This record gives sequence, structure tokens and C-alpha cells, in this order.
Amino acid sequence: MIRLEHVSKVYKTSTRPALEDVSVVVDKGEFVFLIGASGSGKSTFLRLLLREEVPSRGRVYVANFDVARMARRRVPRLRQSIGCVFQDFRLLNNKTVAENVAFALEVIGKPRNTIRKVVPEVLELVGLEGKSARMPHELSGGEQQRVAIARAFVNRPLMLLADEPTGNLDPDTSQDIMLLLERINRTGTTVLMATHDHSIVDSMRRRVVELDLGQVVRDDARGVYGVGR
Amino acid sequence: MIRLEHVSKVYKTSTRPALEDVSVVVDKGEFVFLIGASGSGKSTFLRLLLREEVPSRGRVYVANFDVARMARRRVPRLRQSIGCVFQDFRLLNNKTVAENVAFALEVIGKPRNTIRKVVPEVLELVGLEGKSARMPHELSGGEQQRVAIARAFVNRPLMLLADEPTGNLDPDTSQDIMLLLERINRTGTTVLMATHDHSIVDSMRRRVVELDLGQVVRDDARGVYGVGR
Amino acid sequence: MRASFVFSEVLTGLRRNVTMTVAMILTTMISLTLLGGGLLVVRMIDKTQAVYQEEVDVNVNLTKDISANDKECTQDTCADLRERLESDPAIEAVTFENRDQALVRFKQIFEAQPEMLKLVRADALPASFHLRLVNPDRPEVISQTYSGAVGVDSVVDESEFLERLFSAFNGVRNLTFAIALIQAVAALLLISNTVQVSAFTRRTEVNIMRLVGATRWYTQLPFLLEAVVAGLVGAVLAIGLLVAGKVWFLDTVLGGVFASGVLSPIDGLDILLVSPWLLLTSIGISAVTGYVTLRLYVRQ
Amino acid sequence: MRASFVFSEVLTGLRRNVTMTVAMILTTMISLTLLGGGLLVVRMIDKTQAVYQEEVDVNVNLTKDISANDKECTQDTCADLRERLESDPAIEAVTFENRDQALVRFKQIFEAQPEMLKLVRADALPASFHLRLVNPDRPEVISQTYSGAVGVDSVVDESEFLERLFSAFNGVRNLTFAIALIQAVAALLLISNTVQVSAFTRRTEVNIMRLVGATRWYTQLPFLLEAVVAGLVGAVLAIGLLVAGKVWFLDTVLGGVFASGVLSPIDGLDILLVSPWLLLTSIGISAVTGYVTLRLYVRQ
Ligand SMILES: Nc1ncnc2c1ncn2[C@@H]1O[C@H](COP(=O)(O)OP(=O)(O)OP(=O)(O)O)[C@@H](O)[C@H]1O
Ligand SMILES: Nc1ncnc2c1ncn2[C@@H]1O[C@H](COP(=O)(O)OP(=O)(O)OP(=O)(O)O)[C@@H](O)[C@H]1O
Ligand SMILES: [Mg+2]
Ligand SMILES: [Mg+2]
Repeated sequence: MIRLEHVSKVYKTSTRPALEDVSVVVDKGEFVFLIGASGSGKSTFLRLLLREEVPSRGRVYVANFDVARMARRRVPRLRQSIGCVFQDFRLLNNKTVAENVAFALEVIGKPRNTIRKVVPEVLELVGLEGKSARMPHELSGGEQQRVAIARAFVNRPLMLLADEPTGNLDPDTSQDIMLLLERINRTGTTVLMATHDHSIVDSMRRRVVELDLGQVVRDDARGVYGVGR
Repeated sequence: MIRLEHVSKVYKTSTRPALEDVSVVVDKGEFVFLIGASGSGKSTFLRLLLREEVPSRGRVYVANFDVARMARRRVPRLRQSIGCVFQDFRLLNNKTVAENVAFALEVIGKPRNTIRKVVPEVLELVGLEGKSARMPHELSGGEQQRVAIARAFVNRPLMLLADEPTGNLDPDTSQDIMLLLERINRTGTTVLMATHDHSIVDSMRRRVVELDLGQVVRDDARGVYGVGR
Repeated sequence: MRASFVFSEVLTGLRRNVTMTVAMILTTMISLTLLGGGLLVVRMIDKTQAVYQEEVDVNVNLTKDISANDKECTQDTCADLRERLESDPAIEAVTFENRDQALVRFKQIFEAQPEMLKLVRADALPASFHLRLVNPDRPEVISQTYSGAVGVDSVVDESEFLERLFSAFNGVRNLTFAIALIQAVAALLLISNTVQVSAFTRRTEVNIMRLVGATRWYTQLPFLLEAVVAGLVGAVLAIGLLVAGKVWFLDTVLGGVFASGVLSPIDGLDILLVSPWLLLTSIGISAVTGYVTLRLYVRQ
Repeated sequence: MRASFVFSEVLTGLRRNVTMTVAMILTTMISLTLLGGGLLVVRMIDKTQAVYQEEVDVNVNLTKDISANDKECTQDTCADLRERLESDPAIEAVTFENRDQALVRFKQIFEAQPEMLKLVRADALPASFHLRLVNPDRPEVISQTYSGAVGVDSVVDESEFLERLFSAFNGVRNLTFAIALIQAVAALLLISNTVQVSAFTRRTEVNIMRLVGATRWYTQLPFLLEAVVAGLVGAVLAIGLLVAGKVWFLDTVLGGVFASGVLSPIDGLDILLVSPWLLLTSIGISAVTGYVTLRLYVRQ
């Protein structure tokens, strides 16, 4: 599903590499936590998979795409097979919940009756069936994050990338979001999640990949956040 | 120092009040955590103190200012006596560390030689004496947050408001920031901090004010994050 | 890509920044109006030039004696001169105009200036031969040959007069084009800027679109169309202004001059011929500017 | 508030959005150039009008006989007529111009059009009395009284000619003002928009400034100054364009007409008189527009 081979990334404006000789393989259907201190390269890792950045060295494979070398115009195809969720939700403030989700389908040219069928389904999955006509600001943070997840998942992508999806949420709401991601993972979707939240990592006991200064320093099949803590 | 009397706040675009009949008194030199679920009104609470919003009902006093009723043109004076720190740092990306801190003084018209004297002092306080010429993107998240704290504190304000200052930081870095805030608190500055991070709240054992749906549901002198956890 | 979706995005974009859109349309409009005005002056010059060049290059004015007494050019001096002119290989055509005909023409030209008519009595005008030359560029040869010939009072090279007339026109045309050019630069910068501002104010949306896998065309087409729509509206308004300018300014102020035939008038057909060029120029420039701006300044 | 700090902010702002700034300056420049041009045409009309009205209102042309034989107006018919005119209470001043003097004046007027000179022989021009009226608005009374008097060939009301001349000028002036007005609207919108875009692109900074306690003036003055600086530059360029236009266009194309005295020329002094108005207009409008925009559209 995902394969990084000796990947390094040095940003132009920065001296120290953000990632250094990282090799990681993630199989289909896995649930992986990506942890590490601030600036350890978690977001960079995810951005490489989305081809928001290209690696300075090494190779990145996602599904059947050779991400680092593919032609620019094929990038949209890659992204259509990946769903993304971010800490700050990234919803369109002037569109309703349903429109926000539908947007992801409109943009890739799905026919209108497919959209009308699929959107309510996915809103039901994330538990927002009654709130499809609300605007984002009329929702709590947790609900907004569900909308973001619905939008990422409405296209039934092969994998879901989440960059600190619970960073702005309180512990209870975070638990709800984690349950939702687990449910999505059970449908066979690979989930890769970067986080700081050790209580979540500790309670889920899933695979943990830890980065430190851009290098993989740990890769446990059923890990916890901090060993020495 | 801070006194809220039966304060309610209803946003125009929202139906349910963000704060409802909140009365809180904070004395000079206190360190107070403001906790609560997402959407419980923590940020609204802080915005009222800064007069970024005016309350729908009730009165807000900060230092000697009647915040809710003061003339608009006196707002800058109020803000000059309050330092603010946010989750997303809010540094100017095209200015160096020292310039970012100096900016807060330039803007309020401090003479240039005062600025030249004060800025290095405060950078030393936050432990960034060697990095004053760096740009924000050349710093780790924790270091960026220190710059933000230095900027908030350079003016020696009566109080420091912090809205989830550790939200984007990993646990180790968060600890450093908390130590810094404690040090600032020990100089006599009142610190009011909104947060989700229960490990921080639990370890510090300071006064905790908990909001739920806009109402104060708990006010412990030496509290922990969640009672039932 | 669904057209209705793109269309609604374009409208939203134009409405979001109304002041900018209106400024862009106005500037484009003025630029194109001036460009169109310049083109119309060029057409007017061309037409007037064509009329004059068809008609005559050099006038040979006859002496007072002949002018007064030989109305049909039948007497010896005049007939000989005509024969000589007609057999000259450098001259293509010869027309005789007697004093009465000259007066009629003079009255037509100065219809709008009655004081001129009062100054000039019929017997002041000479009869003349109007010559069309084989080689209109070299009237001085004719001038030299026939000045001082028997019965010739003076040889007038009309192209001299035309040159002065046309140099005034060329001045007007150059001024118009100069202002149009500066305006065009302003319009270009505005288009480029509008596209940049549009892209900037909607970067959140565009970012989200791109993350869910929208193609570059899909995200950028609305900005391009915005520029083109504004350019189109500007061009249509410019054409309207040209028509209005013709009706209310040219036809009233210069009506007399047109009627006299000294200048060929600008008619509806001329505007009709210029219009498609204005439209094409506008659409072309706004599309190209928009595209280049998107490639160069808007990070994808 | 330290001036150097504000100044550097203004420069940064103008540089940050170069295309917008240049477009704004160009549009302001053209608008002001046209406005200045219109004002200059107005001045030219005024001056020309003043010259004509000072000199003469009505011409009484004398018969061919008098024109040819009475060069000093000493013979009975002419002298009687002069006496009658001089004693008329409606007439303020009477000047006699004989045929030779008329020819000199005619040659001056048509210096640039030699064909006209060739058409008119000295004996075609009449001697005349030039009258200045007590009440210049009612020349038709004079016309009725003296038409047909002994020795009078015709009475010409010069104001008729002037009216036609001035109506052409007024047309040019109105057209110039109309374009200037549209341009001014465009410039206004652009200024407003530039201020909005500036404020928008720098809202992060402004937010941070305001959080650390900067006053509204402190945060918004740079945007206002940006607009004013751009307006000032536009005005200076416009004045430059007017001078250039005078030197390269007016003086070459209309030089002959000016020299003949038919039109009063536009001189450096006129431009000098118009310039401060352009500067003040530009600064005033940009400052007001900027201020209003900041109050209405930019959330503080
Ligand atoms: N666009 C960029 N340009 C230059 N340097 C960058 C850029 N993005 C990230 N970096 C640098 O690369 C390193 C890794 O950053 P990255 O955002 O991947 O860390 P992270 O693990 O996501 O941190 P956080 O927990 O704060 O989100 C950091 O040193 C950062 O300063
Ligand atoms: N500008 C606004 N306009 C309308 N409603 C708002 C606005 N800001 C906040 N709200 C609403 O007011 C309520 C309280 O919001 P607030 O941001 O104070 O919560 P919070 O405790 O800071 O939450 P979080 O932990 O997510 O930051 C929420 O329901 C929110 O939707
Ligand atoms: Mg990150
Ligand atoms: Mg908040």
C-alpha cells in the first residue's frame, strides 16, 4: 500500500533535513500512528505521500503510483485515492455540511445523482445525518472534524491520512473521533495518523512509528506513546 | 485583576449562548487553567477580556478598565497591559526573532534605545539568547512558542492570556513551555491559560475553572483535569 | 467537469471583488474605446486619402483672362494646354473645371463658414485643370514643367495641403493610440492583479480542492474565465461608447465637415468592422494575461 | 508613532503589490491628464473668447467702390458712415480697416494654408469698419440698422463664427471631461480596492499589531499613505504628460493656428496654473477614498 525506500527530504530554506533515510512499509488495512516531537518530520512524511512535496532522495510508492517520479498531471489521480484530515478541519465556511462533503465529489467530476446518493450515506456513517444543512460554525469542533472525515472518506479512498486530527479537540471528543477512524479502518481502509496525544496512542495499542529529528527510531506492532514515560 | 460579573455572550450567527451567566474573579499573581470541552466557551472567555468581543450581558473588569463599556479608542491601552499567546504562535514570518519581539514595542511607540535594551533581556528570559537573528521557520514549534511568549511579555504586562499554547506541541516541549509560564507567573504576572491537555493540568495542580456549554461548572483552587478520569 | 459548477464559481469570484471587477471593466473599456477610436481615425484617413487620391493630385490654375472668358476651354490657349496635358505620359487623366464649377465646389467646402464665402467672389476663383498623375509621388515634375506655360497662372500641388491635413490627423491618431497603450498596460496589470487577488482570496478553497484531487485546470479555469468575462464586458461597453461617440460627438460637431466632403465620414459600417477586432483583442489579451499570471504567480 | 517605521511599512506595502500599484498610478495619471487637458481647453476657450470680445463684435464691410478708391476713409460716403457709427450710442468703438490692412490680417490668419492665399486676391477683400458694441449680446440691432446703408456691402456678425468655433471646442472639452470622469471612477475604485487588498494581505500583521495594543491610526495610516503616495505619483506623471503633450502635440500640430492668433495658445503658465489643482484633487480624492474604504470595508 505505502512503501518509502531510503527517503530523505531537505527543505530549501532549512539546513537540517526534515526526513533522513526513512524506510517504512505499510500494508493494506493497517492502522499506523506516526509520533515524534515537534519538528521531527511527521507532517513532512504525510506531505510526501500526497506529493505536496517531493523527496530529495529515495522513492515513495503509494498504491500503484511511483509518487516521487510521476508526471504532475497524474497527481490528481493519486490524491483521489487518498483521503486527508487535518487538525484545523479545513472546511469551507460558506457551504453547508452536505455541500462540503459533496464538494469533494463535484471537484473530481462525479455525476450529480451519484452525489445525491452517496453524501447522505457517508454523513450517516459519521453520525451527522441530522445536521447536513448546518453551516460549519454551527457545529462543535468534534462535529466539524467528523465532516472533514466524511469528506475525506466519501470517495472511498484506499487510505486515510490524518495529521493530528484531534489536536484541537478535548479528550472526550478525541475518543469519538478515534472510534470513527477505527470504524473506517475496519472497512479495509488503511489509516495513517500523526499525533502528539499519548493517551490515544496508549489506549489503542496499534502499530507505532516514531520519528526523531527526521529518522525512524522505533516501529512497534502494538506500541505505546513514550516508552520511558 | 480580572472580574466577570454575570457575563453572557451570544454570537450573532449562533443560536446557543457561547457563555451564560459566568462570574469569575481572578486575583493578581494567580495562575488559572481554563478547561472544558470544545465549544464550551474558553476562547470566548479570553476574547472578552481582550475586548475582541463585547459581552451580550454582564460586566467585565480587567485591571482598572471597565472592558465592556470603555470607549473604542481606549482599547489599545487595555491591550498594552495584556500579553497574548496562541496555539498557532502568530509570528510574522518575514521578520527575525528579535524583530518579532521588537515589533510589539515599535507598534506602541517605544523609543528605539529602549527597544534595543529590552529585547535581548526578554529573549534571555525565554532561553533564546543565541537565536535572535533566526527566522521563525528556522525554529522548532516549541522555540516559536517561546518567541510568542517573549513578545507577549516584553512589555511587562499585568497579565498573560494563553489560548491552548501547547496545542501544537509534543509533550516534552509542552513541559518546557509550562515551566516558562510558571517562571513568568512567579514574577507576579497573572496567567490565564485555556487548555485541553489534562496531563499538564494534572501535574501543575493550580486553580482550575471548568466551562461546560458556556457555564462555569467547577472552580477548584488546586484542581485536576477530569474528576471522573 | 460540470459547466454549471464552473459557471457558479466564476460568478461568485466576480461578485466577491466587485470594486476590482468594475475597475477592471472600466479600464478595459476606456482602453478599447481609445483603441477603437484610433482605428476609426485610421479608417477615416484612409478613406479620405483614397477619395483625394482618386480625384486629383495637382491643380493647374488658369489665368484670369481664360477663367473669365473661356468657359468651355474651346479657345486656342486653353485647348492647346489641355492637349499638351493629355498627351503627357506622366499624366493619367485631365479634368477641366471652369470658374462656375469652382465656385460650386468652394461653396460646398465652406458651407459651414459663411464668412469665407463672403470674402470670395466668383471672379476671384480661377478655372483649372485637375490632373491625376501616373506617379502621384512626384508632383514637382509637373509643377516645374507647366509653371509659366502660356495661360497658366499657377500650379498647385494639392498633396501639400493633404499632407498638412493628414499630419494633423496622424497627430490625433498617435495621441489616441498613446493613451490607449498606457490604458492597455493599466488594463493588463489590472487583469493580472485581479487574477492574483482572486486566486489569493480563494486559496483555502483551491487548497482543499487540490487535496481532494481536483486537476489544475479545474481549480484555475474559474479565474481565467473571470478575466475573460470582464474583458468581454469591457469590449462590449467600448463598442457602445464608440457608437455613442459617433452619434453625439462626431455627427454633431464634425457634421458640416463631413457633409462638405473634405473629410470622409465615419459610418456605422466602420464601427461594425472595428468591433470584432476590439472583442478579439480584449478576449485574447485577458485570456493570455490570466493564463500567464496563473502559471507565473499562482503557486499550484 | 515613529515616522521611519510608518514609512518603511508604506514602502513595503507598495512593493508587495507592484502590479496593483502601477495600475493604480497609471489610471490616476490618465484620469488627471484628461482632466488637466479639459481644464486647459477651458482656459484656451476663455482666453480666445476674451481676445475676440475685446477686439470686435461686428464688421461692416464696405462696397467694392469704397474699398478700391478710399484708402483713408476721407471721401464723403465713407466719412459720413464713420460719423454715423461713431455717434451711435449702441457702439462703443469704431476702427477702420482698409483693403491693404485686411489683406495683411488675412495673410496672417491663413499663413498655414497657402492655397487660400492663392484663391484670394487683394481686390477681393473689402475695407471695413470693426465695431465694438456697448452691449455685445445684441449684434442683430446693428445688423438691421446698417445693412443697406449707403456704402455698406454687408454687415457680418463675428460672434456667429465664434459660436461655431467654440461649440467645436466645447465638444472636445466635454469629450475629454467625460473620459476623465469615467477614468476617475476607475481610479477611485482602484484606490479603494488597493486599500482593501493591502489591508487584506496584511491582516495577519494588523491583527498581531492590534493584539499588542497598536491604535487604529497606527495600523491603518500605512494603507492611507499608500493610496496618497500613489495618487501623488499619478498626479506628477500627469503633469509631465501635459507638458509633453503641449510640446510634442499642440505646438507642432496647432502651431500655425496659434501663430495666426485665431486661437490663443496654451503656454507653460497655463499648465503651471492647472498643476496644483491636479495635485490637490489627486491627493484629496485618494486620501478620502482610502479613509472611507478603511472605515467601511476593513474590519478593525
Ligand atoms: N515548508 C517548509 N519549509 C522549510 N522548512 C520546513 C517546511 N515545513 C517544515 N519544515 C521544517 O522541517 C522540519 C519538520 O517539520 P514537520 O512539519 O514535518 O514536523 P512535524 O513533526 O509535523 O512537527 P509538528 O508536530 O510541529 O507538526 C522542521 O524542522 C520544520 O521547521
Ligand atoms: N465568531 C463566532 N461567531 C459565531 N459563533 C462563534 C464564534 N466564535 C465561537 N462561536 C461559537 O461559540 C461557542 C464557543 O466557542 P469557543 O471558541 O469559545 O469555544 P472553545 O472552548 O474555545 O472551543 P475549542 O476548544 O474548540 O477552542 C461555540 O459553539 C462556537 O461555535
Ligand atoms: Mg505537523
Ligand atoms: Mg478555543
